[in-house]
Amino acid sequence: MAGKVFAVVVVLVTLVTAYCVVTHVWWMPVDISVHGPKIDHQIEETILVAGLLFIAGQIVLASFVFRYGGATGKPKQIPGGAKPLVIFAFVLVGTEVLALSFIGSKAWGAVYFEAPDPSSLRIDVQAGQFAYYFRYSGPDGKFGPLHPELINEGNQNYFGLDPDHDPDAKDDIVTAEIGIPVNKPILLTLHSKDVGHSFYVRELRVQQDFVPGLSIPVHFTAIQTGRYEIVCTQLCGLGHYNMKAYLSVLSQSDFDDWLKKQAAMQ
Amino acid sequence: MSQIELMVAGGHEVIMEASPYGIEKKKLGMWIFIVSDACTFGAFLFAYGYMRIGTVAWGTPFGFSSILNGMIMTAVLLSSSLTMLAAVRAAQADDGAAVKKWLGATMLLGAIFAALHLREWFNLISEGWRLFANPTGGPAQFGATFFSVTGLHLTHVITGVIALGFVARGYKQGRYDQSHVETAGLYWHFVDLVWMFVFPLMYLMNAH
Amino acid sequence: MAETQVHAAHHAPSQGFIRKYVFSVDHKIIGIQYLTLSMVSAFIGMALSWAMRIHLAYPDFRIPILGWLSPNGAPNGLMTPEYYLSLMTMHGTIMAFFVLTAAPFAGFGNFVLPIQVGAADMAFPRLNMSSFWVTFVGFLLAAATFFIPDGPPLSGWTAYAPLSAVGSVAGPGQGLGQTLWVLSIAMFCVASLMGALNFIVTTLDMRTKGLTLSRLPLSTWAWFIDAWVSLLAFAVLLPCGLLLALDRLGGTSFFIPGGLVFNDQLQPHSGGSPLLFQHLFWFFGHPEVYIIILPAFGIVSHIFPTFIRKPLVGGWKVITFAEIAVGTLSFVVWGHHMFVSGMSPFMAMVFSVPTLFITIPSVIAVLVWVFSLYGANIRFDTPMLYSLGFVSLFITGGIGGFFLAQPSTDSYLHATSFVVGHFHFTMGLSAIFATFAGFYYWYPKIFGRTMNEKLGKLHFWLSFVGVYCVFITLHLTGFAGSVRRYSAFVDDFMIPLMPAQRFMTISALLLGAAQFIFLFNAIWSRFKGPKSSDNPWGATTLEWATTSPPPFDNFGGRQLTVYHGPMEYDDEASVMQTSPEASIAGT
Amino acid sequence: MKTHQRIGATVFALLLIVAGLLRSTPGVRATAMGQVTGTVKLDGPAPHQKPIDMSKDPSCAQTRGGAPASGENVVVGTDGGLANVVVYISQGLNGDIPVASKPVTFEQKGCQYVPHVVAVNPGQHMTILNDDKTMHNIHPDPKPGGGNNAFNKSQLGGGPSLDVTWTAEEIAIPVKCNVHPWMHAFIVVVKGPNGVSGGNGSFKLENVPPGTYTLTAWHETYGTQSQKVTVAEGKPVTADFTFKAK
Repeated sequence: MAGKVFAVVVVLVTLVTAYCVVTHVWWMPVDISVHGPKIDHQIEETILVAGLLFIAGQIVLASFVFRYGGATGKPKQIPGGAKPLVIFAFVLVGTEVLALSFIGSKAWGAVYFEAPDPSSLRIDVQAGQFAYYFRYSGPDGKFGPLHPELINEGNQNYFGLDPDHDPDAKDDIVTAEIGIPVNKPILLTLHSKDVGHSFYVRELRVQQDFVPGLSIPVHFTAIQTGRYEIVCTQLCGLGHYNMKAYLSVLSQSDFDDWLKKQAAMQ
Repeated sequence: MSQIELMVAGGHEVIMEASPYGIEKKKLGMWIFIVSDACTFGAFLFAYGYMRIGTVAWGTPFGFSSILNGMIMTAVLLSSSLTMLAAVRAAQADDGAAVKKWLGATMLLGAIFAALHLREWFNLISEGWRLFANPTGGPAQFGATFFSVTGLHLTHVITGVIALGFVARGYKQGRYDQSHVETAGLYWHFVDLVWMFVFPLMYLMNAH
Repeated sequence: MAETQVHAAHHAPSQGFIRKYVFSVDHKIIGIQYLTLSMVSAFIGMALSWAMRIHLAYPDFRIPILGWLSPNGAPNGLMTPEYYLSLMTMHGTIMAFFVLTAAPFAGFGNFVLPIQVGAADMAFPRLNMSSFWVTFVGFLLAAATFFIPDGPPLSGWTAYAPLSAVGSVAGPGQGLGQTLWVLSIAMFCVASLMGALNFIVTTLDMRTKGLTLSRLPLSTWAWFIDAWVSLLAFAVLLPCGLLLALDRLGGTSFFIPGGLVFNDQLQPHSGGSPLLFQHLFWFFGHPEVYIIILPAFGIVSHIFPTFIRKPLVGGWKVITFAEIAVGTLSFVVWGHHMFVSGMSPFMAMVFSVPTLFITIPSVIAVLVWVFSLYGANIRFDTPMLYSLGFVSLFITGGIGGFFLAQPSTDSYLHATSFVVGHFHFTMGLSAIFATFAGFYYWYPKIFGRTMNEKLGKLHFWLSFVGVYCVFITLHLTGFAGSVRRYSAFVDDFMIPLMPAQRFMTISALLLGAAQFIFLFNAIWSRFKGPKSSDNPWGATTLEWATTSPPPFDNFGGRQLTVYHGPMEYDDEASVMQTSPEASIAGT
Repeated sequence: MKTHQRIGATVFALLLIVAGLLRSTPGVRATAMGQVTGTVKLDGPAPHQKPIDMSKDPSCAQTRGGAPASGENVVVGTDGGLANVVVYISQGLNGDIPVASKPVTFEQKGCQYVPHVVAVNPGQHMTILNDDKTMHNIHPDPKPGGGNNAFNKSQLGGGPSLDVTWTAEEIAIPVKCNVHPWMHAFIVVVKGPNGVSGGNGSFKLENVPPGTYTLTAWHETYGTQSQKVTVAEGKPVTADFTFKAK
């Protein structure tokens, strides 16, 4: 009896889970980046491969438990013993994971091994407890050097710029929200002023940690205008859940206006 | 005392199978400890290597006298391995007086090593090196790694000297036997071996 | 510590309550002490998870007891974000170390392993006693953080530097609380190393006559392999913790880079690397999940043959080699925790491949369990139900691994609740289920009484369904981009997921409530349960060849001789390992 | 036995009452208190205050009702009145200086601190309120070793108020909210009567006992200025300050 119930429960759980995944009850938001479809495709591929294993594993488990509960006669081993199982695991699962490694590494390579477009718009990102700030180089195209000792958030000097002494820093534009032109390659440089943080935009399919002491490049191209949330996914302290910023993907002309307005606010 | 005799001593006529690898359990335990401790030292040295590679303008404070001091320390520790070996041999030959003599020599050499090492430490400290400070103004990573890695090693040496003292006393009183001397010897040789990594990495690589 | 003295102590039980039950060198008492500590820890950890789940789904709900426990952290019973993170940190720490590492390995291992190898005690009984008491001090240090003004640390059980390294400038709990935490973990490391050493030497050196390695019970095999993994992994966590303590207390900068600014003030550190911490931590951290799951493998593989009345497919070899492969591979996959951490993207691929390949031995283990059921006569006693539940949970958990092992898919799912769901299935609940299986299985041996079967089954059904309700939902919300370690959901993005949050909270409350059935059953049966025979399950290994509970020296001075492997089952018939009768299953 | 106890208890109670009366008698002779009033002005153009972009937390803009926010390092009102200047008595107060009994309120409103500069006596209660919908953490950072304890505590939107006291005098403890990094304020802990200049630069020190004092004005950007004043019984005295713009 217990065995039959167990089998039924396992099958039900499997079907409900599979249903939820297949019908996308809760699912990834729309993809707005050029590289995103590769990641989505890889997720779909993995769902297929792993999902089959999941369903097969649970169903076989359930059916054996259903069938062989109680006294069913003299016990017997599966024909061939463990050899077919081991071969199955090595050959089938081995091929599967090899395939996933290869296809997956292509997707990964497409995101991380591709050099950023030289014409990319470069934006500096500074993360700190518990906000992001962004920096555009301004008309001179040069970022002023950073002086951590000058960081003073009360005076809104979030990056530690010294415009009085560094000519390059004079026209740097610091913003609380990141605006980018659509269809233009973007190259971010991530640095953190205190602890580890992360830059996660679900719609962009980008997640990258900020590591204090390192400047980490991230590049992407957004293909759909809109306003999206950037959230922190690396535990950074009490305000972690509230650490966010917005990404505005704008048309080129809107972007130019927006940047002008931001420059005027400095 | 082997396992077999032990069981008899415990008042049982049955005879337990001797250890499958012919190793007495304390000795086996020491081997396992050495494997684990090697990992611990490995992690410390990995951290040192990581710091070393990632740091520009690493401080290299050691002049000729420090290297000479280090060489003497190495020679002292190596000799102590020899005397330890002699102590184990003597224990195997059941020569109590010799065991006492050689263990004493090992302890003495270990103590000299520790003293020389502490002299080096105090030299560095008087120069202004600290766990967190570099008197030459560069990065402080040398102090942090040097004091922690050699500190760990020095702790092992001092623990070893004390342990040898206990073994010597126990052996003299007849509570301990040759297996205890051998186990202590294993530990002592391991501490020596670690020094063979620590010396080139921490001293030779930091000579200016 | 003369050998003879220790030896004599085995055969003359110490007198007096303190020597007998508190500072006991008897491995059985120590095993029970570990199990008790784990059980207390598990209920604390569960209470913490309740508080967190309630706060997430019903942020305005007041929990008066929290307000009483910490007027600062939860004024009027409403949790502050820092208190949420503190509870989360302590939930992770207590569950990962003091429950999942302690119970199936140190708890059952201590009680059962020496008996299964036919020894009177562990190889080093006093070392064994110190293991427990050092663990206990570690536990007290961790528990003490709840009662200091600043509260427990909030940097998670992974304690990533520099958050954990810079001290109280990083936020509440990061001062004394974090220091106590580091000391607690260092204590736990030392205790685990001593325990692992003891397990290895006992397995190698203390086996009784005829008990070759190929005849070892599968649980002993798993503990033995696990001890090796522990020995190497905790040996690295210890220096990691020591260096973190040096950064916190000695002013060094191992894990703290230069130029950090907290509160507009430049910190005095320079030159360290947060990635170094992550490498050292995950070099331990990934094997740690196998340290947790390998004893579960062993317990389940040990229980299966008894209740299916035949040997496992492939005998002892296939499952054991799978375990060895898992244990070995576990040391070369740590980088998959760091795919998005700023580690070289090339290294990500290097780490991805072994991570995916660790699936193969895991799949072999699962296939062994599942296909052993073929043609069996399964008995559905509670231990077996829990073992079957373990297999189901482990399959489900393992599937999530495919997504997290590949850097490309991980870059979306990393740090979402998908990860939380995944590791709760694989290492959390799987190991807990195996622990329950072991508990119901060995309870008659430990206490000489049988647990109530009806309550046991009820406990199982509620737990099994509850686990799926909570943790599958976590996977699904993870796909939707729900971020883990958030103390409240204020994003536009997360608010639509609130119904799922409420569903999980209600399920988690029920799941937790079911555990009180277990608690009641365990305590009630201890005094009122029916007396158990020496071998109630008709099993074959040495722990069933002695009385229930076993005498002080396990076999009353008998020296056993082993003639068979541990899986001599054929339907109703079975042959004890100690029986000179002919083999019926050829093991 | 019984009577002894009763007598003892009565004596003890009487002693308590006497002690209480003594304690409640102010150390200073009860006289009519003086008052110091004045205005703080800024001489020169006020520096530009950057607008604050609060888009990080949409609830801030909601509570502000769309009112723009800008930095508050130098707030100059009409006629050049300089706000947020703390005026206090730096020398001349002697004996037992009474502690203001009324708590000061320190609010978080629209993701800014109101007031931007707050003055309290050591031992005076300070009530911290969060009127916003969002969570703030209050993170004052006094100088280490100065006697005041740093803390870092979050307060949920609309959450219960916090009650804080400071033990030692300290000119300007910076306060921050890390969740909204632009938020900053100063807490000035000084003994005796004090006043903070308002939007038009005017301030008022009440309950000043008669005497000659050094009056000091402190501003977060322009530093301190002092002048001597003599306060007579029941007569208001005027003292004005002028800070030079940099």
